[in-house]
Amino acid sequence: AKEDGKSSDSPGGGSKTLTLGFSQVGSESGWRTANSDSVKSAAKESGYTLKFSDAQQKQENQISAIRNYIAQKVDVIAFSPVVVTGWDAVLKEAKAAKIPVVLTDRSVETSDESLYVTLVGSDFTDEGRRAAKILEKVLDKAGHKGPVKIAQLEGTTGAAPAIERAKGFKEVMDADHADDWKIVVSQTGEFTRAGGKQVMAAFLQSNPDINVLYAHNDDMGLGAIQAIEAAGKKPGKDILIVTVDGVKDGFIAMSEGKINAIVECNPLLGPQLMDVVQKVKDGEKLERWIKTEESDFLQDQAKDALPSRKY
Amino acid sequence: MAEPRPVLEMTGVVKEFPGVRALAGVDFRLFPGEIHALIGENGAGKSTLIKVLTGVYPLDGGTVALDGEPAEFTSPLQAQQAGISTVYQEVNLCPNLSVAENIFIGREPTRAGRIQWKRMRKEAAELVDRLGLDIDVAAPLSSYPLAVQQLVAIVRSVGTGDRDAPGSGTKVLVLDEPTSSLDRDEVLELFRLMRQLSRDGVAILFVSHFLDQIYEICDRMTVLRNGALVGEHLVRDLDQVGLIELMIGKALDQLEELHEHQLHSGVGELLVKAEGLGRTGKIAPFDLDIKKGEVLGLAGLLGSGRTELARLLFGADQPDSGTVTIGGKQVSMSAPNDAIGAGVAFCSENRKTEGLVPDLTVRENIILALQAARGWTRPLPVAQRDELVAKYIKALDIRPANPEARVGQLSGGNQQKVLLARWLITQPQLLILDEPTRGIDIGAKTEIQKLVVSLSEDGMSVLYIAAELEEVLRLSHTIGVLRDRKLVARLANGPEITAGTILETIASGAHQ
Amino acid sequence: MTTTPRWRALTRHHLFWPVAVLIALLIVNVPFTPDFFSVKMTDGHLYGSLVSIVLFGSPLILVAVGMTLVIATGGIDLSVGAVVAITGALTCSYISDQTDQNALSVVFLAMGVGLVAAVVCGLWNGFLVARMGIQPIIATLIIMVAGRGVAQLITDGQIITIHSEPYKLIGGGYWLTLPFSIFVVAAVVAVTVLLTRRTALGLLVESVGGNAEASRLVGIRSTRIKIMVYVFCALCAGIAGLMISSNTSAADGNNAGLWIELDAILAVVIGGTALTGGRFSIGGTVVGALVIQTLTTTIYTIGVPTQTNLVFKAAVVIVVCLLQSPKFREKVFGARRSRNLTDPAPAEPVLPAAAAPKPPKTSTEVSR
Amino acid sequence: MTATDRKPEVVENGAASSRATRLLGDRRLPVLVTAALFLAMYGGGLRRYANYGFGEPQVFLNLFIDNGYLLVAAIGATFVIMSGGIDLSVGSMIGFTTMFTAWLVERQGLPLVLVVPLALGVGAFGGFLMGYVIHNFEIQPFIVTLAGLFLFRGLCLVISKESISIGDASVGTLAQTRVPLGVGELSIGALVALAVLGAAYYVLHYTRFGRRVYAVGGNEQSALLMGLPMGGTKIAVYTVSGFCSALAGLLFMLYIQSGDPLHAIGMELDAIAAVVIGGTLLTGGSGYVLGTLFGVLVLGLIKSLITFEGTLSSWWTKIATGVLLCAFILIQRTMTARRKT
Ligand SMILES: Nc1ncnc2c1ncn2[C@@H]1O[C@H](COP(=O)(O)OP(=O)(O)OP(=O)(O)O)[C@@H](O)[C@H]1O
Ligand SMILES: Nc1ncnc2c1ncn2[C@@H]1O[C@H](COP(=O)(O)OP(=O)(O)OP(=O)(O)O)[C@@H](O)[C@H]1O
Ligand SMILES: [Mg+2]
Ligand SMILES: [Mg+2]
Repeated sequence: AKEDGKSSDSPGGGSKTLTLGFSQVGSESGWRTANSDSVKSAAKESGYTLKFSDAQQKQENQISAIRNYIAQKVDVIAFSPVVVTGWDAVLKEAKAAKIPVVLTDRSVETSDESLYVTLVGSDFTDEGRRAAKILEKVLDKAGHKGPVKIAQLEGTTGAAPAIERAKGFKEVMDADHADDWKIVVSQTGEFTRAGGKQVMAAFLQSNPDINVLYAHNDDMGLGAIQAIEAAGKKPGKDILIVTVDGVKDGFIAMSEGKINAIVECNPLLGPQLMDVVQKVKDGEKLERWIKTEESDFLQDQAKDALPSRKY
Repeated sequence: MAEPRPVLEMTGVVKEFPGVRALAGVDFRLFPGEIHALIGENGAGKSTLIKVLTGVYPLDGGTVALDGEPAEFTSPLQAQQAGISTVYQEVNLCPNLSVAENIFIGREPTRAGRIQWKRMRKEAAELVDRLGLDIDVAAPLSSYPLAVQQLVAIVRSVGTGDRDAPGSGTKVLVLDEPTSSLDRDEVLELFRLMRQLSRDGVAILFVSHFLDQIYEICDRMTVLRNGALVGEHLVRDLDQVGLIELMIGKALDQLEELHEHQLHSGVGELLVKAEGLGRTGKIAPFDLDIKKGEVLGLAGLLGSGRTELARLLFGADQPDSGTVTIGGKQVSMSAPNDAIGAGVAFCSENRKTEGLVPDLTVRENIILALQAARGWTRPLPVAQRDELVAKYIKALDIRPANPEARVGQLSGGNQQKVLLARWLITQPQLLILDEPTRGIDIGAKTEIQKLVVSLSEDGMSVLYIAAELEEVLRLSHTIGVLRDRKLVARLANGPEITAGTILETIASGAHQ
Repeated sequence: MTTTPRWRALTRHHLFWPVAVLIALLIVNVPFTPDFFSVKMTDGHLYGSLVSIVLFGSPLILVAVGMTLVIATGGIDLSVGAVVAITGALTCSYISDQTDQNALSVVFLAMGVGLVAAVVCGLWNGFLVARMGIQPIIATLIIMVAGRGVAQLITDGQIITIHSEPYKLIGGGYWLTLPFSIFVVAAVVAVTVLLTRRTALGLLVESVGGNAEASRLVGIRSTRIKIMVYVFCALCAGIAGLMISSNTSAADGNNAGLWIELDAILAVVIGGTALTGGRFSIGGTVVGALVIQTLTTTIYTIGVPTQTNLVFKAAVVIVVCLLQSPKFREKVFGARRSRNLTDPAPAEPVLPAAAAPKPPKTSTEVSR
Repeated sequence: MTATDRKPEVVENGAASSRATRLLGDRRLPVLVTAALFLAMYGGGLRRYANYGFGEPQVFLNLFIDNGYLLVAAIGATFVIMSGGIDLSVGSMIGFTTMFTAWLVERQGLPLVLVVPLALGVGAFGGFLMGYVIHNFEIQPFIVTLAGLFLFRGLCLVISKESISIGDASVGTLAQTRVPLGVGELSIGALVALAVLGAAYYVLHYTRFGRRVYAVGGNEQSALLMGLPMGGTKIAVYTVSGFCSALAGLLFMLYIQSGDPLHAIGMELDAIAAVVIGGTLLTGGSGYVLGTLFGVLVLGLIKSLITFEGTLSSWWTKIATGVLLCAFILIQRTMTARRKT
């Protein structure tokens, strides 16, 4: 292991710099990595000491990381919960140690509201709703007539974004388009390009008449585009595509006309988080939920937005 | 006087394996208190009969009755519970457990469900002592040589019966070649024990290829040939020649030949020279030289270190000290490859764990050593391979004579022959044979001994280890005597050397 | 049912049950995808479900073939998934750094770099298992854990997208109207079969797996052989890594080859190779991998709800294994032959034990 | 001369070297070495992170609190591995148990006292079924339990795709109860795990069943021929493992007070790794359950060290885990290596 020579200047809360313990979910996707990077660089800019740990998608790792932060007496703990449930015990310990907790990225279910100060993040269900709304626009633009046969590429089964993005989409669909929209096939593509490609290839065999694809993230959408092309169809024309996230490659595909719309889910929470941390430390009152700034993009905005995509 | 009721009666027993009819309607009876020999050539079906009886294999036909009641066992456990205790042909114990556990497992002394280790060790030590063994029963079984393991298996089978079901003592004791790697002393101890049991009314089924032993201990015998019953006799009614003829189905003449065999005198220059070779705790440093065409026999009692000596010469174990020179060149004995490269071959006594690869075919097992020596890039040409294999299957009379058969399915004796064939085709300069005739029938044994003689006549040196002193005496030019893991003497064989002389040498431990 | 000897010989063949299951699975698809078996020309190459099964199944076949040899020596290699990720990551990151991504020399060099990394992983595994004598499952676990980290380190945790037409060929392109990956797989399988059955390697591998101590005593250099099979397995995984990354023209250090080791082991076992080592069958493994890929495709096409995917997979795996088990067939289908005594070979007359056996107590004295 | 007086005396070797060889031959050596290495590693952590509070006794006790469920699962795996088998369904079974209990308690409103035995029963029955198939149809355990892995994970998702939070008061109190130990405190989960460890030790070393497990692992064929109830033992072993997995699931549920379909993915590998690191041979028949404890502690300590380091990025975490594991195994191996025989 490396030598942490200057370890003596920051143990405990005694010194001037603020120590933030941050427990990340893992590094399962580019989005997540961008998220981690953003937090790290923002912490550096703000001059905080960051204790970063990666839970490798395991809640138990995250819990023990938080326990360790408590033991190390950091000033603030922040984490992106792996799952929404089951945090009461460890958060109570944090509370007992008088360490404020900030959630990022998604919320937790808890019995006691005072266990965390605030949540900085987006709302997956809302993203689903936005996806359905923007699909309306896409259909309009394409001048689509007749029934809308949707194929849905879900994220990892059981993962919160996958469940909620499907839920939000369905909500709008059931409310406004109960008779003309229909999800004809839906399978998990595990949030990966390879998964998206394979599943889409199978969909195109069993349901050749699909005309819309809703993918829970860009990567699956990008994989699916390749499958669509291999089947001799034109993505973005024969099959309209709406995805969520907004990674750079997605924007490139959109600027090439292969994706019709992207619902952004912004990973660059770092600066916002550091703000919040500072405010927490200063004892300011905060909202329970600080939403990240996000927008939706259609094809014509792609070219302009592309240069500013950072991840 | 009315004929007593047999304790065990098998009628019309049939057992088929794919492509082989191992038992074709065999009848077999066993009376209380008798010692009954089951005799036949390798592959005749003896072990199969035993396994069918004890529920290892399901019956394909026929009936089994125990004490007049029909009985068909589906597992050895059931047979054991019904009072049939068995020592199977290969040592079937758990090498990872201690000796005491191997003896008692399944019926450990317990109090309130808790195993009483102390008591178990004590009782095990007593049982082992009854067979004249003095070993540490707490040590793992794998630290003992095969012969000791065989004795432990016997001790287990004659142990006190099931503790939880008093009165369920052994009615039938089945011993499948228990003596194949035992020395004379152990055999005598075993026989003493068998007699004692038979006096207590236990019926004993005894399999052995040593006809002398059968004549020594048995009352009656059943002879099998090719899976069929060829006769049931009182031992005193049939002499050895008649028995052999019954076994092989034709008249026999070769046996005499070997007894009259004269050692050839074509011993050449020095081939192998070991100096100060030794390994701590296994065998004391020894010097040894073997000349071209010489047969060097090793004599010693159980655990005297014969196998250890051979293993060092082969590089199977790494020596702590000493050097080996073969053909004038010093060979580093760090792995078997080195020895093999220098022309040494080693046929292990433990064919099951150190010899055969049971899943491979007879052909593959035979060519394995030769192929290993050639390296993987140079496979043996198909024609040459098939010819070699066919030649040795014939020469050693391996049955079934099918090179495609899986070795694991062969009878014990035939497996041993495959192992021999493997090393013979490598045409080594020094052939180390550790109990090569273990479990081999009388006909094949003579065959193999003749082979050893003719090989040595052709200039091959042989290091010959056998439990039977007579065998060593008959074949060797020189006899190395071991005692307590030390080479204590080297005797030049001659008419004045007898088993008695050797035993004396061992007892006195004198240097020559 | 006909039970002609020919039929019986057929059902005894070690590939019979895997192939039967494969065919059954393929047929299951037909009601859901009526033109499942049809293959048509699209854009100058063949297109259809069967083609996709082979195309998407290629990496699995490759990994499984390598795994077969490792398993035959009595080992196991959990690191293949990580090796897949490392190779893809290295290759793609190399290509993406170049100005002309379409240059053949660049692509070959990049693939070389990736495969060398794979070989290094294999050597390391082989070293730990064969030289250090560490149990394979734990030895390969090290790269399984650390390797994915290395892959992410290379890609910086991002997905590297490349735009290289020649590189796209190997895992996603077509040649002579067929997916190019078929040719790669065919070549690797052919080389493996030649390597193991035309030389003595197969025999030695089976011997080491069947009885390690006996193999040592016949002078087989099992250290060398084991290192070789781990390297070979890693190499296969490396090629699979190239294919996977080429298929989507992107390297995903996080997800490429995730859990492929389990599928590969499953394929090997369905193909009839025992995990305890010894006998192996490359043909069986290929069929096994196709069974798994077909199963995956079937799940996608027949509309299994996502949450029951795994239950469905479990059910199929259990059925396949049960069908392959002779014990099960015997118990359920009663395949056991009737135990009649047609010809008990009367042979020689049975001699009675001359009268009664002598009373045992007195006569067992033996003179010495 | 008789056979009796042939007691072998060790020939010409110094007492020191004989003690060394005896130690090297001792089967407990791997466990001892693992324990020693664990302590060394802990000492290293102490030196390095002393002023981060690593030295507090509670950090050590946290190893038990945070890995109690893993210990229980690994103990189950020890039985299976000791018998020469393998159980891949551990992680799924844990996930399933959390989901199943959460569903019963929260959605069906059953009281905990009823749910706990039910969950344990289901786990044991699942293990029994796998054992039954493995033994009766002679299918390789790897595959049967792999199917079990798929099945139980699938069943989790069938119950619900979303995680279920457990608000039940009794669960809450159980989860938060801490038993003071003077220098620190332990959770109920940790205590249960230690009790299971004790029970497993007793069963393996002082009951006939335990010895049969060793025998079957040593040589299955021999165990059968020795008249041991081989089938029964094998089935029992998988039942024990299923039971332990379910118990681990319950502890896990206490630990995180929720059920989630994706909980404990891949934990079977952690369990197996812990067992193997503890000196048990995967081929069966050799090892000690105490070794498993140290295996679990080592894995937990690696995790702790990495969080205390606190500067590692996601991938360096993985690499560091691998490197530490590797270093550990290599050192362990060199220390236990006997001369080649
Ligand atoms: N499991 C098996 N599968 C197939 N064939 C078998 C099997 N076991 C034994 N056989 C065959 O059955 C025949 C009888 O073998 P068995 O082991 O009973 O001989 P045996 O009389 O004990 O010989 P030996 O004296 O060599 O031990 C042999 O031809 C052998 O090849
Ligand atoms: N009381 C004993 N009787 C027999 N062997 C013992 C005894 N005590 C220890 N041994 C073991 O015997 C081994 C030496 O046996 P080795 O195999 O060389 O003997 P052997 O002369 O070949 O005997 P055999 O082949 O008849 O078993 C030693 O390693 C030792 O562990
Ligand atoms: Mg036999
Ligand atoms: Mg010997």
